[in-house]
Amino acid sequence: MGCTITRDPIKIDEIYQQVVRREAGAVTVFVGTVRELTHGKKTLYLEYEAYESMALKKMEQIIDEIKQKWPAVKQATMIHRIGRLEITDIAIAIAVSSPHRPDAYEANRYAIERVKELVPIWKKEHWEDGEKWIGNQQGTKEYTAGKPEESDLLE
Amino acid sequence: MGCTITRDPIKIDEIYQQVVRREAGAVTVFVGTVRELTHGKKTLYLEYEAYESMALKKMEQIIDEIKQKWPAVKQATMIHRIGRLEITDIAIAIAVSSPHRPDAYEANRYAIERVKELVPIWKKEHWEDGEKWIGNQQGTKEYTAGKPEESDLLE
Amino acid sequence: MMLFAQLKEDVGKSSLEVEAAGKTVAELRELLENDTSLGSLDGIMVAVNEEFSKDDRVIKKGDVIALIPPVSGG
Amino acid sequence: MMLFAQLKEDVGKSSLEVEAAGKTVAELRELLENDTSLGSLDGIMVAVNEEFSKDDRVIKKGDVIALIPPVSGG
Repeated sequence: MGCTITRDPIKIDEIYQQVVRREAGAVTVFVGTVRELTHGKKTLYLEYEAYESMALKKMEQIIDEIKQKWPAVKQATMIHRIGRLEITDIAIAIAVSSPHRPDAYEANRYAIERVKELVPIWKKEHWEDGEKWIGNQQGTKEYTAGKPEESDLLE
Repeated sequence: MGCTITRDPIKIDEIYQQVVRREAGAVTVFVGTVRELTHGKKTLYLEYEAYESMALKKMEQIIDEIKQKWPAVKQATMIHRIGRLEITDIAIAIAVSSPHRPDAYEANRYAIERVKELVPIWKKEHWEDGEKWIGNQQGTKEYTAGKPEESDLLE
Repeated sequence: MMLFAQLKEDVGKSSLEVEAAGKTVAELRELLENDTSLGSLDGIMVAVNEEFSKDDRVIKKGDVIALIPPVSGG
Repeated sequence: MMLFAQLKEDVGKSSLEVEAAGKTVAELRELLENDTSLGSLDGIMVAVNEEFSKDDRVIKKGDVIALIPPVSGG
């Protein structure tokens, strides 16, 4: 029932089934797939690496945050795949169930934004003419996200 | 590839596969299921009825509206089940793919709101002590939706 | 004219024969409210050829007419 | 101290031995920037026991330290 990190293909029906509840009328599933083109550059494949124990902890923290912010949400979970992923492979799936749809959409959206801020997972893009860790330390960050907020820091 | 009305159980993996694209990095799937409790009343099961030909036309119209409003969206589709549905059965599934996630969330949300305004499908709730067509004509409308907008009317 | 949901149950069948050709949608509504057992059509839309139609639309011979109660799909 | 992604590739291994006990996170960062080949740690977070940590946190013996480059999962 908890969040998962896997090296196997993600099946969206499985994550969907995990959040179905008799009291929930709305389920949202977000699926992040490997896109062929980013900024006009053709990706051949991606490699994902995780600090697994911390990543799982942060994924569970995000689920807790959702349940605090949207108390009506019945269940939420997420799964992230690591290792080598080909174009259209699923990198992440997030499922949220709720009695009514606004909560299901909003909480799901919140979850993916938070993943991109504070879950220690990194991707390396492989192109025909090279490769690069995205969000890396050479000042070539591609996202304004990728950085935890002040409130995420322990003293 | 088009929208569907079915009497068979909806499989979310099938609708997901229909919108996957090499250029899309984000897919949202909304699933509307039969909820056990509405306003504290226990539903035993639902019956859905459709004006099928018009409903399909309106579902396709919504897909067209999405492609107009969110030109980056790669593919969108929806399927609605009719007939008798039990608690947790899937009544509707909507899938949208896009290169980036904001469009995928927003277009998907738009789609379900529009379905509830202008797709001629009706549900009848069955409780232990009775039954009722929801959104019916006796002034007991349960939704402010259920009515097309001015711009949806033909002269 | 096609009927659905509560209207279909009230009338006991899924269609009604009406003389609608040449009438506007508003005139059809009036006729239905006065001359049939349907009662008030407040909140009920009229679809002509699978499109929601305004009151001033004139119905032609062969048009497919349906009464659309507030929808509740999804 | 655990390394990931670009940092791991730069150093050529997934961990580094450092004397961190008793130091603050800020002092550890300074030490790493001056005394190792890691170079500038701008934009790199320090995690202590799987939590992102502020500069004034004091590292204790046995704490699990990791350098966290900007994340790019999802």
